[in-house]
Amino acid sequence: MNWTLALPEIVLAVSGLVILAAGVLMRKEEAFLPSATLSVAAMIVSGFLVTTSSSGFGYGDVFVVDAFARFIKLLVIAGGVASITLSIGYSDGKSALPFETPILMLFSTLGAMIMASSANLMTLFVGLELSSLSIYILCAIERDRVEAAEAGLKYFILGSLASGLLLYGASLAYGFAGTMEFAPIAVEINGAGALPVGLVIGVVFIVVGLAFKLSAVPFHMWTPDVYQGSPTPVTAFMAGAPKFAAFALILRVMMGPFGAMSPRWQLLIEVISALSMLFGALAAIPQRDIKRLMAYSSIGHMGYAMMGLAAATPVGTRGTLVYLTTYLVMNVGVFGVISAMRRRGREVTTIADLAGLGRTNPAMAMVMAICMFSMIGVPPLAGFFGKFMVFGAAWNAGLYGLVAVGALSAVIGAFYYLRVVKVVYFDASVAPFDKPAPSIAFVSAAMGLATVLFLLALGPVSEAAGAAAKALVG
Amino acid sequence: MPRTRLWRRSSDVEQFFFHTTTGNVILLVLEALAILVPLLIAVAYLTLMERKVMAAMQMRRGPNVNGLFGVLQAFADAIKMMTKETIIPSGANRFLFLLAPFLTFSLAMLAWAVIPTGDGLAVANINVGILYLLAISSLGVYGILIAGWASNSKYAFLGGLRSAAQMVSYEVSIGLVIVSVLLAVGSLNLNDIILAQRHIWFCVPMFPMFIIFFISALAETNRAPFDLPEGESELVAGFFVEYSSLSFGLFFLGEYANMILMSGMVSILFLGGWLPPLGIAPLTWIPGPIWLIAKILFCLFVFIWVRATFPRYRYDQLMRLGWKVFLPFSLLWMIATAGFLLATGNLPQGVS
Amino acid sequence: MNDAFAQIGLGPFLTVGAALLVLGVFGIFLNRKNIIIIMMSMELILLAANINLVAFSAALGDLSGQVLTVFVLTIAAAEAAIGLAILTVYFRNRGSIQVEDVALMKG
Amino acid sequence: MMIQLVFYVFAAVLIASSAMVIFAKNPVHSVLFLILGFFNAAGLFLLAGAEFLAMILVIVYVGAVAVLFLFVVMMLDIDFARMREGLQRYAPLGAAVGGVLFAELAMAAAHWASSPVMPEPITGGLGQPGGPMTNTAALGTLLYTHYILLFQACGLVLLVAMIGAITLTLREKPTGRRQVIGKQHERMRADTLEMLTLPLGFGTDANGGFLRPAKGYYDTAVPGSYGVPAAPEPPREEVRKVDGDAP
Repeated sequence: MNWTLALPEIVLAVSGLVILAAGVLMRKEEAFLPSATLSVAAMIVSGFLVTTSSSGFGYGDVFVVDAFARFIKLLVIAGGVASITLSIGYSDGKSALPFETPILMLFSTLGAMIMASSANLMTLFVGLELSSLSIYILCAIERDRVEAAEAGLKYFILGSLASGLLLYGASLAYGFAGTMEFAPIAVEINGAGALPVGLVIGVVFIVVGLAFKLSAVPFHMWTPDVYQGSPTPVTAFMAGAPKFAAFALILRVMMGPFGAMSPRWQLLIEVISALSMLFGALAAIPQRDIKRLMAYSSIGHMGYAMMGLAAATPVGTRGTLVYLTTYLVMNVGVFGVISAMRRRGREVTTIADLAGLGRTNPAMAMVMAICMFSMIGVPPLAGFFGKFMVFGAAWNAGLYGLVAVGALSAVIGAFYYLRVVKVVYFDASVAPFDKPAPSIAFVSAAMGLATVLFLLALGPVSEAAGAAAKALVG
Repeated sequence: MPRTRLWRRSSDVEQFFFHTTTGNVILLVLEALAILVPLLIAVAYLTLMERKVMAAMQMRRGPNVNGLFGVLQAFADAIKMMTKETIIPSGANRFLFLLAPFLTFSLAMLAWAVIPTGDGLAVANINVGILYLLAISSLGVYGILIAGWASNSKYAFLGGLRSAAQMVSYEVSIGLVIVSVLLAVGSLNLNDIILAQRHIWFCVPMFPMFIIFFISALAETNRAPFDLPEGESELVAGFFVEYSSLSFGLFFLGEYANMILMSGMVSILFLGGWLPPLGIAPLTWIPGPIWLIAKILFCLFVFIWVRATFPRYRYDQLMRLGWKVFLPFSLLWMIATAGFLLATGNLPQGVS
Repeated sequence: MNDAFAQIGLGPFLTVGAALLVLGVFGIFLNRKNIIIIMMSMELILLAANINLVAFSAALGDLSGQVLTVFVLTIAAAEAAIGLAILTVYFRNRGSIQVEDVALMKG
Repeated sequence: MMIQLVFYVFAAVLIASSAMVIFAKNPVHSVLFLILGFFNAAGLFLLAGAEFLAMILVIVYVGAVAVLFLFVVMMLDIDFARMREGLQRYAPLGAAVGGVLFAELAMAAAHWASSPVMPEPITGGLGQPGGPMTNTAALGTLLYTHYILLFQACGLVLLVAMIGAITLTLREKPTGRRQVIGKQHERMRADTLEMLTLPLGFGTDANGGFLRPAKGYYDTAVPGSYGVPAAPEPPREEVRKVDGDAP
């Protein structure tokens, strides 16, 4: 058995244990910074190991490493590193988070990595739970704030309902195929003529479970409240790592074992995608809280990313992966700015609080504006390329209706993104924010820059995404 | 699974008892009675034994009025208890209030189904016997928790919560101790566990585990020095403060039956069950059940001895002992056992 | 496949699983009383999946279903612990665990 | 026949008690019904030949998880009077949808069709020639070899649960004196207890009042915990000794 296949995961897990032990021995107030720094370091090391890891199946064929898994893992790690860095800046002063926060983020990232590498329904479930359980705790980690507790409770209830349904679906798929491994299931579904209704129900349940984690319409109810209530770095994390992993799973499951039945689920995915895009655009308009706005925005973005999946082609998968990369960059940028929104040590999160940021803090305003334009999909910025690729893939696959819905919701979405830019630059300024913590300033500046310069990285990224898509679809 | 041959079978009798449903049921009932009746008598006399032993340790005489040496004392107590009035507190949940003592009592009886009293001689000689015991003993918590809650009284409630937390905590270390024994045996069947001790009882190579198990058994049965749940000084009488008459009697009996059960577990896991101390002639003439009874009696004596000797633990000390001493130590010991067996190549392979 | 299972067959087991699933989902969506009931409904859903897995495992003569059940039992225990911890935190803040009270944030 | 009867009893009680979990008015009753349900589910597992899982279900679920539920239900001071509102008004609609879902699932269950081609089953040695292997041994063999990665990942899940439960709910109590166990054990009788011979006919006040034990009282507690100064205690006044003679 080639146990080195899971080396990045093992390194991450062991360093998580070590950091936890070290943190327990330290004094409570002083433990956060070391544990966050060490977690970031461990994740970077693990990221390097991911890039150098070999491909293949391991651990009784429950675990697979291929270009696709590596691509997703790197995205997940990048999201994790960014959120932990944000949490360093967020956690000074009054609203100190406990030192377990970065460790839980680390374990959640680990779970997401296991999900990305799953070649078996069991791996899928265990990875998903490791990733989600950590996030349930993270949502409520500011335990004296009622909103945080409520966010944690909501996410827990809906999330565990989703994983319960997913598990039930998995059990039905297992009953049909007699195995939990993806590859044999694919072979069997190819071979079977008429698919029994039990299997179809199972697949529907699995899709529902994963769509819950993606917060795609109609399984999005939890998103706005949870995004608003959780601490900002946790929200940034939630919008990143677990979504990429859930996407990885949905891609892997749909293109792999259930790929042969794509005509059956294609319509389902199309509907989910169209509804998510439209809902994300329309429901965001009346929002006044920036975190809530970002929640609806993420629902919309998941809809766009799903367009590539609905195409059910390698090009579509590549488009989805590039879209996710651009989403990571601009999303972290926005959350960097949101983390810096503090007045006299207290966090403020309404859009109105951003008024006049263009005068009081031009750099932050610039990052915000760049990310907002990128989210609309204005050409030289990152968001444009992602959108372009998924729209192209959907167009090529003949999903004209979906493309039309996508274009419509992009236009509607532009309205509320532009409103934020308007508030930032043209509204009368209110009191300036506190000086942002260095780590937050660094993350948001870096992400803003990356959004602008994404053009330079487009070649390698889309090449890697193409390789990943090829590894997945073959 | 083969039924043990208890008497010489004549063919008709065999046909009836072993091959017809009615016969099977009758046989099962008889087997159950063969265990339960002696058990109930044993429980009755355990109370007497406790009073006599404690009296001897405190240089008193103990009960000596009813019958010769007070042998009828147990029955006198029983009659007294039965003739008292059953009081159900107002606001109590009637059904649950009455269910709780019954639950405690019947669980203590149920567990005996798998205890082997001789080679393969058990009502049910099942593959996962030790897990069954663990499962039944982990249910004991409910009788107490329900009693505490259903009484609608704060002392009872506090006692119930304390007791539940205590039992759940000590179950962890009991589980780990059992795992280290199982590592050396390679089977979950109680009979196999005993047979594995033919050469040496496990209390010798695993002496620390033996001690931990015994102390955890004290805590698990809420016996002194861990009888906080019913600590008179703080909680009046803990979870059964509101009970009287027969329902109290059932609790009482259940508690003592649990003591016997725990002693039985200690004997089976560490003292070689029905095996004689040495496999030589005069000792092997004595039948297995007698050995088992002797070992159980010894353990019970230690139970009482401890009660007469040690002062009660404070609650935080109790929890500290369970979580910070026993748990890590038994975990370490388990790893060490596994490592030792693996290194010396003695790991039992697939014994069923 | 053991004798007892062969006599009963797969169908009845799956039906029990389905009934538990439906009851669990029903309990989550239509319960207006308190959140603990919702958490218990979740346990019912997981139990439904477990019964399915064990039944399939027996029918197929394949142990991987039972292995997944072991994992599910472990994870469900962890989930219950976390859920109840979050519930306790919520209760400390709000003083209630009514379902309709969980609506502080709107919009 | 007997087996079928046993199955239907278990199944019926399981489903009935699950329904009662949802419909019972008192949450404590709900938890107790949940326990009853798990018990019967364990019976079903036994019938399906999963003896290890049946026992684990009782030990883990009934013995630990349900106790947690009971603890929380009992300790949270829930307003039971408000609980009696019952189901929402959409209940009939929900019941109809649920009924349809159940009918579909039950139909799928009754006519369950597995794939015509099946990969080699993973048995972990159970039921293979060359030695009897119990269900437990076979499961263990699989868990520790084939599925070791997932087994370890489950360990991490439990660790995460532990971290979560502790960070979310543990609060350092301001009251409560913590002990230094080593010092507590080393303490001799003479350090804490002083035998005095007191004259008859005088109250405690006349003999200096009640006094804390002379030494060692604060030594055994963790400095800074309740009632114990953070700094080492200044030497205390000696207990006034009273002569044996009457004044």
